[in-house]
Amino acid sequence: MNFPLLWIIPALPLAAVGLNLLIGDRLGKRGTAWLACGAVGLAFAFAVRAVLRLAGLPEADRTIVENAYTWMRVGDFSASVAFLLDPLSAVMCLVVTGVGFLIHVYSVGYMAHDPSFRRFFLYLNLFMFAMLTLVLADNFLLMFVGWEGVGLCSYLLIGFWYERPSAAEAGKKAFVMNRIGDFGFILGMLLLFAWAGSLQYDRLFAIAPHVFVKGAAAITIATLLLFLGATGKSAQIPLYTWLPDAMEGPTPVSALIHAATMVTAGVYMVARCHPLFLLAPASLETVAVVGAATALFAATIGLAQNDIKRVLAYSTVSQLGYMFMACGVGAFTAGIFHLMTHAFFKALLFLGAGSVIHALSDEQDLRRMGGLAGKLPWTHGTMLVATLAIAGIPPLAGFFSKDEILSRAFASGHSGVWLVGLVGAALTAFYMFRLYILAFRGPSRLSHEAEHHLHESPPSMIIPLVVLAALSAVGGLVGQPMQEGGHLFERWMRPVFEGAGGEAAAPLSPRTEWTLIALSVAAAALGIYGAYRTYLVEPGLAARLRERLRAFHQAVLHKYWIDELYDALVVAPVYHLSQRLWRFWDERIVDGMVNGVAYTFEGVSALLRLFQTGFVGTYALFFTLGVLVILIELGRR
Amino acid sequence: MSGVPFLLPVDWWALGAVIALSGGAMALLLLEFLPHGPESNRAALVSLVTLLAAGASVFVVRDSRRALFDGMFVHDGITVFFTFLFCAIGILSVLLSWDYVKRTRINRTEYYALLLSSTLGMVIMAGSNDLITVFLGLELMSLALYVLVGFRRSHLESNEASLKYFLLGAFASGFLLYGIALLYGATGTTNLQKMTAVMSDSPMLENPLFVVGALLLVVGLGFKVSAVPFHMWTPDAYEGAPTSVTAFMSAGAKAAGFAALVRVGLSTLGAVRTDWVPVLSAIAILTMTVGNVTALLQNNVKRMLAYSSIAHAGYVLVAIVAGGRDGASAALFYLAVYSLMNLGAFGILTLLGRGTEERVLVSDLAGLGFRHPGLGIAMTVFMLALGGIPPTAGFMAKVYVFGVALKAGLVPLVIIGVLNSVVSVFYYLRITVAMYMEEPQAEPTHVSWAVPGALAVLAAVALTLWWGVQAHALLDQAQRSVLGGM
Amino acid sequence: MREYLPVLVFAAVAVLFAVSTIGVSTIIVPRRSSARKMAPYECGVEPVGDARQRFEIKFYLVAVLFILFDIEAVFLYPWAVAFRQLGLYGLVEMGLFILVLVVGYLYLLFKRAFDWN
Amino acid sequence: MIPASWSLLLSAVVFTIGVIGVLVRRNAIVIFMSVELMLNSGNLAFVAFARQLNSLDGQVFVFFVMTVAAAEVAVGLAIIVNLFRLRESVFVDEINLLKG
Repeated sequence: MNFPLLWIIPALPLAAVGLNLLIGDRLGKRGTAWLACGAVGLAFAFAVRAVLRLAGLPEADRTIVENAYTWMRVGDFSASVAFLLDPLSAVMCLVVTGVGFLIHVYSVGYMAHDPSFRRFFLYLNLFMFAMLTLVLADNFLLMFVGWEGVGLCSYLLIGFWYERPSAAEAGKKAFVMNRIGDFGFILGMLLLFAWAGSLQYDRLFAIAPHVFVKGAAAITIATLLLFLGATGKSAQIPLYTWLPDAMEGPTPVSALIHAATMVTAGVYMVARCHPLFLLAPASLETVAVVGAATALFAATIGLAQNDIKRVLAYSTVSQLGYMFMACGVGAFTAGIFHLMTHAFFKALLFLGAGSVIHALSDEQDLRRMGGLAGKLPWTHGTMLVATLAIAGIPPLAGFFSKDEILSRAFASGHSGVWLVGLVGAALTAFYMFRLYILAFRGPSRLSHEAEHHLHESPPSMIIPLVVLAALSAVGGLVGQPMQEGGHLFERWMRPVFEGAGGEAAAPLSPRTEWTLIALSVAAAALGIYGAYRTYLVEPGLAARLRERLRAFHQAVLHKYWIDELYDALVVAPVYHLSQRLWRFWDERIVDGMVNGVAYTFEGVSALLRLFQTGFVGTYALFFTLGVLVILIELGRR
Repeated sequence: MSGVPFLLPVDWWALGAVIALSGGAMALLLLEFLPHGPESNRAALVSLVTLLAAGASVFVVRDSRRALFDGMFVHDGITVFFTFLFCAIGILSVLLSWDYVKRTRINRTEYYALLLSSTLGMVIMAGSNDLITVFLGLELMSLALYVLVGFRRSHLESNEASLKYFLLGAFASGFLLYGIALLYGATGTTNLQKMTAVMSDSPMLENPLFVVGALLLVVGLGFKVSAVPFHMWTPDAYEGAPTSVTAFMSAGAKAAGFAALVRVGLSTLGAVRTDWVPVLSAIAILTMTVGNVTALLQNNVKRMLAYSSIAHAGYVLVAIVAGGRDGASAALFYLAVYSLMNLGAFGILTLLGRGTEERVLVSDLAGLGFRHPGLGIAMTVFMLALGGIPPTAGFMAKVYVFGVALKAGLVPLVIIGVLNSVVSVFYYLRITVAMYMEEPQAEPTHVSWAVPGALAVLAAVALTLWWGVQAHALLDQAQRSVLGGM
Repeated sequence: MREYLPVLVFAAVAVLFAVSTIGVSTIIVPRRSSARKMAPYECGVEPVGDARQRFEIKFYLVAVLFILFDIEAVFLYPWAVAFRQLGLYGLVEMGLFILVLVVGYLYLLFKRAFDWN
Repeated sequence: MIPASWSLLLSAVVFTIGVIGVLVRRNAIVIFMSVELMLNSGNLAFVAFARQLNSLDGQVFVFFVMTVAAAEVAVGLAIIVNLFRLRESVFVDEINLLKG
């Protein structure tokens, strides 16, 4: 076959959905599992095949467009189901199908005892279909189809255990925030269409420089609206609070949708639209600042969360901030690189957390864990790899991608952004090791009940963990810094981002580069050391601190005085700040704002209902007034 | 006229729908007196055959163009498109009514006779090229609907709904008639073609008779399509009417009103478009916003969908404001899609409940998605389509309408439209959430399954999805219809 | 004055018709009086008592049916005036018009709308 | 001869009276009569214009409007009578089961 059969990649999960609907009740659990995993696995195989074919093309021609079906064509407006495979969508496609496949396999074990097993895989496959459509689309309209589809599935899966009121509530919240984002996305899309006359990427990007002056208000507005869409989907300030709440969904869902794939759709979209964003420097700057702010902000809040999944959720928000930061400074390659590595280690972290939760009979509170290292050896080992990777310890994957973002930010002259990123990196290391230590080290704080049922997870859950751990460990090697002509990943991406401004920034001297690397490793090490001191060597230090402050003399004389000073000056304030930020900012301001919008609409709705009195006289009166008003208006003219 | 002793053969076919529908209605009136029981299917069958015959006869001459009766009635693309649409709406409504009227004990021959008369009125409205015929068609449609709305005579709500609809409808007719009178006075004719010709000779913008007349005409038609602020009858009438009638009128009456507006917009008003854009834009904005926002807090699904239908009228108005052939074809496209998904949604409501009880509160839908998966999926499809979420036809319809409006430079209108469609998803999804994520509080709602009703819903689902992925087929049709207009 | 002769003839016929019908009916009518027949208004209205009494709904029905059929006669006049120009076409059209009316009439007849009780 | 503008003015006055009648009266029958007034003011305007323009169209239109009005009466009275049977009242300010 000569053509790459792109359409079959999203079609496979869709077919599985159809089969599941039609004959799912006759298949039984085992059959359903095979069907769902098989479809995604096959999709992965097709994706690999297509990417290999793509790699076989000369660098300049690495774009495959496949028009599967013309939706409608009206004059110069055409909408078609066309798929695009270029290095960018290839990476996304591989990540989505690959990580997706592993998570599907994992879910077979994780959801084994759930009565809604079939419904779960139905939604999951539907999600894969939508996500692949989003990633492979060759125009905005089709991307929007996927965009809405993943949103819908996310909503369905957050509320999967709808008997819990909190789950239903969380689903609603996610929905509201995503709608606000969607509003931006649709509007941006329509404006682009109105001004540039096309929604197809290549045509749009080709026309854009001729239609828009660089920095013009029009393109700035359009890109900012698109970015609003991205903040909704990718949980950035100000639309991020839905993501931590989304942890009400089953853990594999958190891993797949709310860590590895769907939430990165916003980053993908910004990267995909880089020709437009490059025309609007102000928008790009906004992306960088919002990304940096979110990265730091979410990291701070992550310091004090006690629910294992919520820590990971804030961490995801923070890491997504890094990706936007990269895009904002023009380092799109670095952003996508981090997207990929993050997909590996964050999926692993969530699956590991899921394994812990599974082992502890649904316990999620870090305060009731501890000392699990020996009891869950596989989970522990893989989690440790992931934690090191996200903390940015070389040579694990997270190190390469995060370091690249930071150095690019520095190189492009955004030293403020760089500094924020560096502090964020230290905080990341801190809270991740806090999580690791509280869960796996120290004395066991398990309830008797949980202790009794403690067990390592089944192989169907462990194998994906191991595979992901391997990827987290070596996945970054495709992007070793300081190579002649750019590293492997960069060379792969070059056809897409060629000519992107930030990519061409003057390379740093090796000395500066080494200094930056050293600094970021130092930041990570500092964070790890802090966590180690606070939670392992002196457990309960933070809690005891307040009593001790009264007897400051004694504290000074104490042999660990330096630790306590550190604690008093850094850890305790940060801890309190973190708590306060979470309670005040998240729950009052952000949620308040979103609720405020909802209340406003409801208020207006209630008001409008008052007009509807049920009396014919009122209706006739409004009718007549309407006529009179229009009459006067026409008469004035 | 003596030169045309009889109509030409093609003219007979072109009038086929009108002839068939009048014949069917009259036959039903007489059939009432042949013996039949309360469970008789005869009337429904006769109406079905009539509607099929009407559609088929138009199909025969779908490509011919004719002016009939001295130019009062035209047979052109728009007429053909709408006649098909009205026959389809009629057929689906008959199928939905089939068992609904039996269980609510209103299975009378007159019900179907009125349904056919009303459809006849719609067809006449769509084909009329003269304000006299517009008025007659509109009244024929409306008078039958007033009675249909109040068809559950012993039911307080039904009667109240029909009273309100009737009084306000007659009130609006008064405005419409006076508007036509003024237009006649200003231009000396009631024929739309001649009127346009007169206007091109002497601009009428300064003539107060013309301006006021045109305004009153728009108001009268605006009432039928429930444009704000002439919409207030809509929720009450829709809620009180028998659900099958609500389904029929929400699709048919609205489409008929817009058919007339499209025709007027393409000819008479089209010539003075620029002066109307601000006014019509304001009406469109109000219509979308008031409809959607008021729907947010409704607990009765019928009432919620009534407000939603107001909002959809707003979207169509956006297409009308955009004007021209593009605007007209967008309006046609949107109306066809809208009719389908709305009929489907109301159609599902006709299946709910046992005997004469009505189970149309949002809470009545709780858990329905699991107890009746087919029904749940169908309702979800309609809600997604109404909310404009891909890949349903509702999405393509919105995209096209907004695209056309953008091309016409109506950016603020589009922004408000998009914002509105975002808001609307909240209440549409509320229904889905109730079906899939809530447990019934009281006795679960009984579903009165019936083959014809289920068939109608199935057809609506299939077409909603089909036109979602195969949008260009319908769109081509809409465009060719407008191009073939006279 | 000759042109006024038809008027005279017409007046004479009218008077003759009126007188003869009343005269013939006084001669041949059977006389069986009842209380209701002796009332000033023979249509069911009470002549004494509160004027704001309720009418029987049947009156409305008759009145409405009368208006409906009466108004249709209006269409016969223009047709009659232009009968020669319209020719067969007009005749067929009017036939259809009457047909519709007849269907309505039959409906009412079968519905027993014309039965007073 | 009376100028057409006078008849037109009269028709406008009658129309306004009709509208005001609909707005201020509470008896459904009286409201309906006011609506009939509006329709007849339209008729008056048609006749006036027809005379002014020397065209028959307007007068023909009046026939149709009268027919429609008669049909409207039939339907309207039926609805109002049914209303009275159910509620023993024809006052529209007592009827608001459906609202909000």
